[in-house]
Amino acid sequence: MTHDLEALRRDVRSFLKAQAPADWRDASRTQDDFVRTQRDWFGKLVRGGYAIPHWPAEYPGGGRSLAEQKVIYEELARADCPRLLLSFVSTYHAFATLHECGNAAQKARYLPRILEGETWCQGFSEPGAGSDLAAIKTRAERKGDVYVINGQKVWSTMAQFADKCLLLARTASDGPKQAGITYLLMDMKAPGVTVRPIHQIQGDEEFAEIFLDNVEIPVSERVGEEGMGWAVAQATLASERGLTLMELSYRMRGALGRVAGLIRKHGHEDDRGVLRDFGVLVTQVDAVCALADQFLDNRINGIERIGDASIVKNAYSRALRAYSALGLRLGGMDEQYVAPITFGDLNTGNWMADFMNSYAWTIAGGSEEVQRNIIAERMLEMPREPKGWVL
Amino acid sequence: MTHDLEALRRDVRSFLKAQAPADWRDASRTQDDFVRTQRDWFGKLVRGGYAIPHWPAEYPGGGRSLAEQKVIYEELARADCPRLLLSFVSTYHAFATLHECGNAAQKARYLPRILEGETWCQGFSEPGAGSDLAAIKTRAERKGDVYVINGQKVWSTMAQFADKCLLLARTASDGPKQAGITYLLMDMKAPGVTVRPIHQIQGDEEFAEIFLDNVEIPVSERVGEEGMGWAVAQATLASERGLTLMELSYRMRGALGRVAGLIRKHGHEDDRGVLRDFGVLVTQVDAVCALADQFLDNRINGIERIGDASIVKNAYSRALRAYSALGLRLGGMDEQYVAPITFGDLNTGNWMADFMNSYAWTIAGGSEEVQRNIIAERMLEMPREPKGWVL
Amino acid sequence: MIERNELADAAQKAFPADTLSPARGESWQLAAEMGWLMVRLPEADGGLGLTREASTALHLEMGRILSAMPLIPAQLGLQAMAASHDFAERAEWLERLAAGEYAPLPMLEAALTPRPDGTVSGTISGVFEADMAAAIIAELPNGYALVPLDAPGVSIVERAIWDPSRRLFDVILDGYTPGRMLTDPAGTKALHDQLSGEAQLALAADCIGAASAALDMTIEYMKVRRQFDRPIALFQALKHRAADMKTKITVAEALLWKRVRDESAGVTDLAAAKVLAAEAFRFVTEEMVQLHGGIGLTDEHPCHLFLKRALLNLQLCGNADLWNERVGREALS
Amino acid sequence: MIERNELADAAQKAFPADTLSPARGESWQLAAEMGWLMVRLPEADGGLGLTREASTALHLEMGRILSAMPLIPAQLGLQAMAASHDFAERAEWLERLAAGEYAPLPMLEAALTPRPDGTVSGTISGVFEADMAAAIIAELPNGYALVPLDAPGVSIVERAIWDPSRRLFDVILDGYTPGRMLTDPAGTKALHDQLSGEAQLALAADCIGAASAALDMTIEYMKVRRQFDRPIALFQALKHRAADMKTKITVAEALLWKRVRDESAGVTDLAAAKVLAAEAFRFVTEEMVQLHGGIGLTDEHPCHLFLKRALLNLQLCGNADLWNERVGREALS
Repeated sequence: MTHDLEALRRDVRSFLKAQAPADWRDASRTQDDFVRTQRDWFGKLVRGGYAIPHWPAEYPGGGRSLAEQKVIYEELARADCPRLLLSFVSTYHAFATLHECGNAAQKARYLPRILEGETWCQGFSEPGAGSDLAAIKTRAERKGDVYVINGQKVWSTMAQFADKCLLLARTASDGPKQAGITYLLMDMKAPGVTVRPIHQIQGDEEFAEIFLDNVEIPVSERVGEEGMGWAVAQATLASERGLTLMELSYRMRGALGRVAGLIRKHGHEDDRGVLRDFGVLVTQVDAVCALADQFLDNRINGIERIGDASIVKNAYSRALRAYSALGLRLGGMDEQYVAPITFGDLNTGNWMADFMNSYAWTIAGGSEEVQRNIIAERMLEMPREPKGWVL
Repeated sequence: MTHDLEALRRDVRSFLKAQAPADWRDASRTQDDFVRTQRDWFGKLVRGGYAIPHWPAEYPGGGRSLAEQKVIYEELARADCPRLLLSFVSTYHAFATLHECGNAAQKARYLPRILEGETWCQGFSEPGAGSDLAAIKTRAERKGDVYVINGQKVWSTMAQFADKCLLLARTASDGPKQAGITYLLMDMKAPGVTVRPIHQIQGDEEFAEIFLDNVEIPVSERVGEEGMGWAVAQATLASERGLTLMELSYRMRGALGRVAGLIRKHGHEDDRGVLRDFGVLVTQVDAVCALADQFLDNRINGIERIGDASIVKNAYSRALRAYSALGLRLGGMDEQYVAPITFGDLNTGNWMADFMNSYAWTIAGGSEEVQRNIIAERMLEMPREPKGWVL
Repeated sequence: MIERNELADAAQKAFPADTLSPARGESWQLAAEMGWLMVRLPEADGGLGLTREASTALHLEMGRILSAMPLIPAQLGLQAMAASHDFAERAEWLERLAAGEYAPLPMLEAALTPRPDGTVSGTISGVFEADMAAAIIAELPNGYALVPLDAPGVSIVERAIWDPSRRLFDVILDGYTPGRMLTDPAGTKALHDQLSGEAQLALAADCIGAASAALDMTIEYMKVRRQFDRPIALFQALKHRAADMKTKITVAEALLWKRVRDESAGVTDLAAAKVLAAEAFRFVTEEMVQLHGGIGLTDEHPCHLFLKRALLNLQLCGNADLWNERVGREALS
Repeated sequence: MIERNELADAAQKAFPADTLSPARGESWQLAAEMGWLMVRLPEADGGLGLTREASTALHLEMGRILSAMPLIPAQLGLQAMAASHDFAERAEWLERLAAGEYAPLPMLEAALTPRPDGTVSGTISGVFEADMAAAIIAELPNGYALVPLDAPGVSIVERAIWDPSRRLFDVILDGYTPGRMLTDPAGTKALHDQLSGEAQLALAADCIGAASAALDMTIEYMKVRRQFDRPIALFQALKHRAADMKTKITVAEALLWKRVRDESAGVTDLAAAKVLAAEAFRFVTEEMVQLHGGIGLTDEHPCHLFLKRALLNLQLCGNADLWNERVGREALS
């Protein structure tokens, strides 16, 4: 087992040595360049057999154990390759949804296309719903063989480049809010779909809004039964198995050299306070790597506990904040001047951009507060507030 | 006005120069010595005319404006005299209660005795009630001309040395919990009163528990009507006009030299990190002094806002924590060995004792959380939780 | 106190809270009309002769609306001019500045090299809105000087900054021959200390005003924004964060006003007030972004304007690390 | 992993969580009977030959009950002895130590001066429970040595500490003539590094165990304690503090186990795990005191035992400032 993993590790390394793009940050200074770089790299990984290790063995490069997936992501982080952002929703969210809940026709139609580069986005969040996902308001009205959709989605990652969308819409509004939600596969080119990129405060455009104006979706594009979309959505959301946070933690560890570079650049090598602050950061990042490792090991060994994922998320997001805040502080006035950003990256060395980007991690995907509630209530078994005035 | 204040300041200074005890810390290494030092010092201040500046002019040394009181306390802090701990409840809480709500006989009987050194304690808090003062359970049962008291009080400052006690007890338990509370003046020598000092984790014994077993209090010792004690208690609690926090802030500023001493002792003069940390502390303490000043000035000018006091309290307690934590850190291993404590002092230079003592300030007199609620709800006008599940 | 409140009221009327970063040119004209450019100029020189408290009140109000006009560097420039009694063109320039011409003091350190031929070359950084300036007042190797921007060997170049509410330029000297000296070498140190202290107070006021506005906006948002079927202002954990924001601002503001009134405070004392105010501003804006959730991360919402101004203010005229170390060192001696 | 869990289970049975700091003598005897004194001793020497993971598990469990017995210094002493293959009395001493005699390694730096006559004078600090020790194993100027406490020129003096769960002594050398050397000068550095690293891991484990127990107690208390008509565990702001306590412990524990298993980790890497664990322990115990309210400030409640142990652990074998600086310096190079 361990032997096989080491063999895999050698294979991945030699693949990455030959194939990993060296100049991808320079080739990601605009959104268009970034998308091109992403598509190129995804294609290379598909051909190399490392793009979809979590898919079943019937797909080329699939059938890998979680332990093997971990090795692959460790090596991707170590080699400092581009993160697979553009294809993430396709290969994880869309795949898991279709694989677990889609019908045979849907699987046959869409899964192969993902490997050919068809990209998907997620139409879950809405303005006004925030962390309370079940509060969505977008309506889907059945008219013969189609659903007619009206509403608005937000925080849809890379929706402006997506071909398809995993859409949650409300087919009924009586009863508990989780009921009455239906899960649909939407063509992003369909009439009535308008996508508007969201300008982020650090200059990236990782997300978009989607406006839906009488968009028609054939009933055949529904996943699961009408009104049962909430359950399907759980499959979508559970598809990411902790690999991302491990990968990101290792990438941050690799990027500690950027902080060291600042210390040398500004001549702080003999400032004991700065050395201590750097030391604290190094230990914090090392610990987050250890935690992410342990989390995955526990999953591999089937001993994960409820709340573990929330701890990893909060620990990572705090470390990322600390990392970028120290860089911003040590960089001083230099960092206040605008410099080119790298699209889709978290540890770019553009410290203002990295600092502002770090907030996304305490807000997106369930805020820090929501994670704290999960840790307190589900892991530490502290009482939940009585129904009616509960978080 | 300003001229008069400066004249007062000169008078106080020359008084303190002649009378302030120089060796009071060495004379406060045990509780008994501390009490003796406190009594001596209070007597000197009474004779000097500076012990009760907030009392009416009919009492010697009384009739001072708040601005004048501020000058006196500034000078007491600057001269690093002992704090007036033992007589605090007598001269503030007991005085205000009797002055505002007591009858003529009670005033005539008790106020002069306070100047002669009779000390009072407060019997408000109870185990199980904590910050929720109205939740008290101690019972007072009327039997003819006396109330018979059963119950337990806790966190009563210096109760083991008190002659009299300001007692809250419950005469009725139906209706809202604030109703049914009666305010009584209890003789601490009465049969059935047992006092047990509380051993604090830093070695001080500033507080005590009071056990009440069929204690009889004459009805004539009731303040206000039966069941109206909650309103009387508000007079007690409002008696401290912000002078204490100003005095304590200035004392902490005076004690910054202790941190500087540690820096020199351990040879950190060239450690830029330590210098920065010290600088942050110095600014924090200076700012708390400025804040306490401003708070009193606003009171003097009649423009205090609801919540101001909570901000001062939280700011002071955080600064005190930061002060003692930095001392503890810089002191290193030395501080882990037990050294003599100074009873009744907050900035003693015994850093473990000071550090542990600093917690009392985030817990006692309404926890940090309670203050935050006041700031958020009353000052920032954020909504209060609906009745029934409210803090 | 009365003067301070009156100025604040007037400022709030002239620059209402709901318009952030109003157009630079119009703001400047309005400020000139209201006499703000000459607030600190002695009455003998035709100014209003008001105190530090008055200018602090104005800078605080201009912070509140994230003002785009360079009132702070302008006022520092005017003070430098007013203090330069031996400068031949003093009266003329005071009149021009009071009338609305702009001669700012740079807010960052310069890197200049004097040449044997008496010329100076290098870069003067931290000049706000230099494209509307007639001249700058800079500390050159041999003293403070008025440097007209149209003089030979002088050019300006904009340096794009993250903060969208202001614009920053470098002034490049390339073999510039200083004339128009405002100080002799002896007077330079005194003027430097005076201006440094004033700059710290002005920036601190900007921070406090902006932080207060950020808190107000955040609380309003929390009262309106609903999550899990109630306004987020009802969540105790979030309420407590608002209380801490208020506390930080109040503490920093108390120190600011105390130092403003303390004529004996040294540069380091005044810088301590700025550092505390800037750290409070930073804290408040970070919380602002968090408490706004996703929309705080989009440039359509003003959160980021506050955050970016806070982060730039932290760096102007010396950052927290520099001043905290000096505060510590002075308190040690 | 299995070995680690088995040891932890056994420890929890032998030392139940509800008895904090059980009597030193009985604990020691129990530990000796269970073979814990020889856990790390190679099987060839009659020990159990278990790994770092096993001893870490034990120290973690002993932290959980704020153990009063000096298992950590004893184990370090034993490891020093085991590593000293040229020491004539090695076999004899290993037997004695495995049987329950106590020869600790000091946990603080010594201040010793060698004299020209070959004697050594000075103070060896940080010797836990020296009154039950037959000897100590100390790093003298010319190498590690076994120093019997009844030897001429050797005396002990208790130094009262704040932490009531342990006792600390100085060993005073006054013209002591070292014999019984465990290392030659060449071997001293290697042994020093080995023991230093082991000490860091052991202390880190103590911190994690104790912090976990502190959190458990705090949560139980929060479920029971009522304020304003409901258990304080229902207040969101307080719940979130418990969640942060759990997070800090979990992060620090993850680093600890990773470093325990990483045979290539250097002393600084291991010390980093200790610093993080000790800071987590400190954080948790400060919160513990706060969340207990008033009773956390009385010495009748065990809160303060945890707090004081945390604060002492922070100082043993180098404090956070020292090691954070080294971590930073090494990461820079």
